[in-house]
Amino acid sequence: MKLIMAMVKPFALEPVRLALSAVGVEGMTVSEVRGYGRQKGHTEVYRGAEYVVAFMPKVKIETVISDDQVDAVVEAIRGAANHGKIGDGKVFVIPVEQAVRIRTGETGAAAL
Amino acid sequence: MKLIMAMVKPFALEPVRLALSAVGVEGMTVSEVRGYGRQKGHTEVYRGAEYVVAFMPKVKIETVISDDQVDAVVEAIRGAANHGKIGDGKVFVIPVEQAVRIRTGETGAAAL
Amino acid sequence: MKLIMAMVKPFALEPVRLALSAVGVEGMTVSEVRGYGRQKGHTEVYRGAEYVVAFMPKVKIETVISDDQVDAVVEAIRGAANHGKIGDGKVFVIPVEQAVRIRTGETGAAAL
Amino acid sequence: MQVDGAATAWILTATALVLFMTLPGLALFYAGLVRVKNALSVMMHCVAITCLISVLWLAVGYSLSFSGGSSWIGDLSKAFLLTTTKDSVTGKLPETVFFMFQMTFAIITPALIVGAYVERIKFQAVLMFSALWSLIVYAPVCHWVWGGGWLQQMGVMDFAGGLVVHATAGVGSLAIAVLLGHRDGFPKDIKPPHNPGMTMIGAGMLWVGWYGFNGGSALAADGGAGMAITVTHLSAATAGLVWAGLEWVRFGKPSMIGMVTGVVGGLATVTPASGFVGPLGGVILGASGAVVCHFAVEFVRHRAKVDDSLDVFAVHGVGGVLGTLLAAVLASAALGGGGYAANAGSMGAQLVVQLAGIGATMLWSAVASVAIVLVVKATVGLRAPPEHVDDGLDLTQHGERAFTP
Amino acid sequence: MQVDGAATAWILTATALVLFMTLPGLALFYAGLVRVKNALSVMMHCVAITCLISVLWLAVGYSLSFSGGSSWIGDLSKAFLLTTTKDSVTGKLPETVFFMFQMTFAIITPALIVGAYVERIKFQAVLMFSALWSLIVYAPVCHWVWGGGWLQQMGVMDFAGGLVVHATAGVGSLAIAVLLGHRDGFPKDIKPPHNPGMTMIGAGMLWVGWYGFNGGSALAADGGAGMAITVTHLSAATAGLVWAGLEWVRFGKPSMIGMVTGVVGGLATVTPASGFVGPLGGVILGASGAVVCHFAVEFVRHRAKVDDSLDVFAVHGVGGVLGTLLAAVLASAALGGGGYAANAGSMGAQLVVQLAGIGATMLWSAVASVAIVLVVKATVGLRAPPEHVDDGLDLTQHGERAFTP
Amino acid sequence: MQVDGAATAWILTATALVLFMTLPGLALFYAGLVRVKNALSVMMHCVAITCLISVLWLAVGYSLSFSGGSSWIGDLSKAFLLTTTKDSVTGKLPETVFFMFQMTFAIITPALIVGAYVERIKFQAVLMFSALWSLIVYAPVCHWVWGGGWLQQMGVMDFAGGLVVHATAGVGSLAIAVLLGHRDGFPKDIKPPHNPGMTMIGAGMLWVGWYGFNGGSALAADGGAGMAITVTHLSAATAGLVWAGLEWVRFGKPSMIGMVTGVVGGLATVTPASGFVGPLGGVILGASGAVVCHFAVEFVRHRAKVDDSLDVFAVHGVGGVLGTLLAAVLASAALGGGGYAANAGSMGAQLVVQLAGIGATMLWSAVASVAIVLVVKATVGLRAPPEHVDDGLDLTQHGERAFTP
Ligand SMILES: Nc1ncnc2c1ncn2[C@@H]1O[C@H](COP(=O)(O)OP(=O)(O)O)[C@@H](O)[C@H]1O
Ligand SMILES: Nc1ncnc2c1ncn2[C@@H]1O[C@H](COP(=O)(O)OP(=O)(O)O)[C@@H](O)[C@H]1O
Ligand SMILES: Nc1ncnc2c1ncn2[C@@H]1O[C@H](COP(=O)(O)OP(=O)(O)O)[C@@H](O)[C@H]1O
Repeated sequence: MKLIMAMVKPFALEPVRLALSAVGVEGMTVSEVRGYGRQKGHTEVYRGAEYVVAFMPKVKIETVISDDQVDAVVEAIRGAANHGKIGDGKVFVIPVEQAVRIRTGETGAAAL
Repeated sequence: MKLIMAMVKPFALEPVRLALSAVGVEGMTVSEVRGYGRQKGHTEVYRGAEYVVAFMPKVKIETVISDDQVDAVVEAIRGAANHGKIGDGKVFVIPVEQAVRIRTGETGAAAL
Repeated sequence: MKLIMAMVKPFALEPVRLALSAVGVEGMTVSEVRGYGRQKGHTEVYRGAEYVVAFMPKVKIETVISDDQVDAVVEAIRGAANHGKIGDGKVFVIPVEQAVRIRTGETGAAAL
Repeated sequence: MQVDGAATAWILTATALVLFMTLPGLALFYAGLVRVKNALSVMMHCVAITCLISVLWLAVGYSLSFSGGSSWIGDLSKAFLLTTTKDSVTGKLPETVFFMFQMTFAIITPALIVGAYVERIKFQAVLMFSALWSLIVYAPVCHWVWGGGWLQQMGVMDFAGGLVVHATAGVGSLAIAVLLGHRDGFPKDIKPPHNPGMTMIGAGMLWVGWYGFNGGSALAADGGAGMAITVTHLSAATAGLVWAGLEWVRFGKPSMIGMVTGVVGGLATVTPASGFVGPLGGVILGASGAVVCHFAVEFVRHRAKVDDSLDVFAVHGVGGVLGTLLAAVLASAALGGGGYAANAGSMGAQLVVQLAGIGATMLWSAVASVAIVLVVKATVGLRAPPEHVDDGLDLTQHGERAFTP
Repeated sequence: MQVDGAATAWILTATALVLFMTLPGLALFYAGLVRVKNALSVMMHCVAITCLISVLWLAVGYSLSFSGGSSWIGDLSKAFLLTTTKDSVTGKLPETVFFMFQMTFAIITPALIVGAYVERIKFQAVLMFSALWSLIVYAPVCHWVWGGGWLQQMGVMDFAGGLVVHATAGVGSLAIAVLLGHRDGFPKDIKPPHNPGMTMIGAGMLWVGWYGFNGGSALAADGGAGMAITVTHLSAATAGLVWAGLEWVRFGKPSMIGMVTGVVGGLATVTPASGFVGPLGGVILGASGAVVCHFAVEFVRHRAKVDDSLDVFAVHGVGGVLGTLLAAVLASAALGGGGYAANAGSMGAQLVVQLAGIGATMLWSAVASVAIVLVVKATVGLRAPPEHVDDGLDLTQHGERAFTP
Repeated sequence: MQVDGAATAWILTATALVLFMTLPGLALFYAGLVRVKNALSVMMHCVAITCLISVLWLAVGYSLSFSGGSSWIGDLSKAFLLTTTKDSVTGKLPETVFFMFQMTFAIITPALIVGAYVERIKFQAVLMFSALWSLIVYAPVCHWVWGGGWLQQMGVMDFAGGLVVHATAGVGSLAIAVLLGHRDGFPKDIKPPHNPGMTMIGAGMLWVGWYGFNGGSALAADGGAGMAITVTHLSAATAGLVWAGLEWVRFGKPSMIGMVTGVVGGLATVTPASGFVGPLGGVILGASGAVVCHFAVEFVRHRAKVDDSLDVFAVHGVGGVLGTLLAAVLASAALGGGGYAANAGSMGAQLVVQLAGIGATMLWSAVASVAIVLVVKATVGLRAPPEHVDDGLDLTQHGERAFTP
């Protein structure tokens, strides 16, 4: 199993969710985060003073999937979140050793 | 070492924290997240319009533990967060290569 | 590649960001979290009643880097976030199998 | 005529109350209903309209509305208040007090329209539309109904702005909503109100401020003002209950947003009638306003498929028109009302006058609003670019964010 | 009698101020103190009570309180205000203004009780309890003290509602808190206020609105109203300092929640006395109110172990009773007060009357509140199901969430 | 003299409005501009100052300001209002009403200074500084200008507090900001306002409340009050537009924070002049106030490098002084103003008097404020320890947090 961790622009969340559903991903967890990368943040001006805001609002999507889904999932995320603009985000793949469904105690792929 | 990442219902946080303490877990990190799984979200109606809210509020608990604690920890979380209801959540186990305590520089199990 | 996950005090975010930039880290993601460890939380008193607040506000910094950067990065974080005080935080190192830049499709180190 | 100190004291207060309705009342009411990325832009619209219309009101708006002039529009004899001093008197009030009280109405009317175009409009368009609309729609209609114009001469009953405020704003909202186009994802994939608590605070302020709006329209501190706030309050309360009840029956749960929407619908509905009806009239206005506006919201959204995003037409426009009609019925002395204008005389005759008022107001508002929107579109442009909409108007149009951790 | 325009202007304003205390004042004050998952439900309680009680007040509440009737309760001669017109007069005011001013008191009293049952009650129970309570507890006590009833005949001193508002609400809170049961985890594992800033905004609004509450109770725009707001303000300010000081000494830090709780305690305490005492009386009322309420909070929670969740009894009930007693002392002309009612005459005699008022009010409130709660429990039910409590009342009872990112 | 009921009704209201400016208005305006970890501490400062100054005002502040005394300071004949009753009269008002109205000015003046020292001050220092400052700076200057003192005898024009409120607070802010030192990271690495929406709500409340501030300063419900709120409003509106326009031109985007800062700057600027000028005077005051304050903000921050964190000097101090000067020009009857004080007589003579007033007020405020800050520093200490600053004043000084999930 793998944890797919994707940071995308907030308005890309809905398209990504739909794309993931379409490739059979049935669970995911989302958090509001702030990110920094090529897109370097920006400057806000309040009362004439410049404030360097290093981080841009992003959404982090985490979904644990079985090994054979990895390519499809990464492709689905790319397809839905890619606007060809700096700051569109990244996808990371992290190994997962076990998954357990709290309610039933099911483990492994059955728990996803 | 393993990172235990559990998504549970918000009101289960306190019981899980106590259960983890009881099995000797001494550190953890919690974030407010939104989740999606078997429990498909819900529909909210404002002024007669239906809004599909795909995600339910969840709490993500992350704790890094030593390898030999894994079973006890997963069991503790299950015990505290299981209400036999859809949406009770999941636990994932992810390998961790190193842990460092910032204050002292201790590493490995000593840093947990 | 590794995912460096560091939980630090909120006011340490800015120094850590600068320290990471200095060692060549070009992307990171930050979330507001609550943590629990040696620093056990605290008691708040409202209208004479004690409320045990188990968790302290922390910032979680996640950055995926290449393997050879690990030591430098951990050192940079320690240097910037260490105040010799309980609750200064921890750094965890987690293996990452793949990274993809959504915009370009670049993978691996090129995507970081 | 002699200034009446008590009336002055109350209208000074009422003026503060009506300003309070816009800032921060309406700003909060509306901001809570949009997504967080556009919350500040909505507030900014309300503040900017307040500033802009105030200065325009001084320059020409007040004069066009309330100077003698013709039956159709005032003249410029009161422009910039050049001839008004501390000692100028209008009715029982210092003219400055009357000027200010009326100004707060001139402010809130275009501010109501903000609800139609949130989350996708260019800021320039807000400014240009509001300024033109205030002069071309609000000032003439105000003159017709309250400034000695033809509708007033016919004896139209509009105590505090069913026509002047709510019907004009409602129709203007429909016009700009249609021409601007809907929000992305409308009607199926839009997001719920980001902060209903904010909307509640705003609704509470609107309710309190409406005492000044309707009670102040008596232009005196007397039983007329007392009866106006009584019927106003009862309409609001009844409408809140009815709207929540409808939700309970239809959707299984009464929501807070629903209840406060009902309250605002009840307030809009009672407005034109608030000086003419009795307490039970207030209850009837509230109940009917809640039912009619409740279904109007769904009609506009699901049938007409117009994205008048925060339901300005369905709540204010429909409520204001309904109240203007019902005023002619409930004013009947037999029903506890205060009776009819001398030059109308009977319920039937009054109804005809009211219909004329409604027709003329809506027609003029529609024609002129469409024209104004087209001019704005052709000049500064109407819709913010898609990237601005995606990233939110707060950051892209104003460089600010609603919350920084 | 002739209507007094100045009094009318001020009471119109005072009415707006007291409505403002409930909406959005009290709604914010309370919502900030609960967990975020129940914040909207608390606001909803306040809005719904406002709507419901307003309509009931028109129907029968006002008539039961203020029509002639017996010493125990009014009759239905003023039901639905059927005989009230613009020109009806009560004292120096248009009757509609008196009706509305008193209505805002009738609204806020059951709304105060919201603090007792937050985070676990069914919405149906809120509605049914508040409606019955308003008619069975509030209306009679209001009649006894202000409507010409037996306590007024005895010369009881309750200027703005120490008995009528605070004692009744306090005792009602205790009753429903006991019968409803405590929040899960009480007293050890409950969560801190989710948004103290919200509570501060509410407290500020309550403070400002209380000028209308106590100052308006003079029913005139004169030195009596001026002295009432003076002592009211000084009591609030003193109580805020004293409460924060107690926290500083006892817990090492003065908290904002503590200071504003003190302010509200001082306001409740001064209320019954606010028309009878001088400035130093206000200071004394504030200081004693802060000390007594401060320890009463802990007594109720830790000794009596009653989960009157937001301390309605300890702050409002205890403060109101204390102020009612102290009024009899501080009204003494020797202490700068305004002297005694003719039919009491001396401090001792007045104290006896005050004690009678307190005893009767608390006894009736207790008996009737318990009975009402039992009826509610037996019919619509009292406590929300555990899953609703777990997931929060906002989502489960109203289908809404306080914040959507 | 006879009490004027209408004036009393209006000043009761105005008193509520000015209290509302501080609580919750200013508390929100300021709290939105700091980081979230210090938001409650700012609110706490405002609440604590309100409580503390109220009690001090009763004790000696009012007497030092408004009892006979010398040209320099009042005496203690009115201390604790021992000789004031319901029936005492000041001008056309009950003395209690005058006392309360003036008290709200005494409260907001040191509360304005909060903006200078946010995010780093010890709470003890806030209390001690504010108390001493109120007695040593505010009371004497108030006596000079409004209490029959030497500036009033010279005929200085300060209708509602350009000198008494804004110049004193501005200079006091500069003094404490310099001696306290800047926030960590100033000027390059400071964080943006955490919640601009909160600041907007506060600004809206300040605007509405300012009707009471300036309109109430007429101490009557008449055309003078009407003209005062007219010019006040127009100055605010104009200044909002001008400030936003400057931002649009200079930085590419008009911000909401910018527009409401302009509004507040316009309000501060018009304050001293608001009883003397005509509507166009209001527009001129607003426009000039916005331009001058806008650049003053940058001057203080970037040139003088003083961390007067929320720009109290640049907005209030500079605005108040500018308005005090312009009052002497725009009061000219030729320019639509109300003419000059008898003992000044001409624009030139008046300008000299105004300059004397400005010089004396600023000098005394500077000298005394510095002395007070040094005493505070030497006794309870000024700056919170670095760990407190790092972790935020909310948690470390008050044990509270702005939000608990
Ligand atoms: N190395 C990294 N580790 C963790 N998160 C990253 C990393 N690089 C980028 N991110 C996340 O991805 C987001 C987009 O990255 P950015 O470099 O701006 O986009 P792009 O690659 O499309 O130009 C960032 O805001 C951050 O949240
Ligand atoms: N595959 C997954 N990857 C990441 N998070 C998941 C995944 N599946 C579920 N979750 C998280 O767990 C929560 C509960 O999942 P759900 O399927 O609703 O519960 P249950 O398994 O108890 O029916 C979700 O809301 C989501 O936050
Ligand atoms: N085992 C752990 N797993 C996950 N997060 C942890 C763990 N231990 C500590 N943390 C995080 O690190 C923060 C600091 O830990 P703490 O033990 O208080 O600090 P220190 O090690 O400096 O004394 C915690 O608040 C928590 O967010």
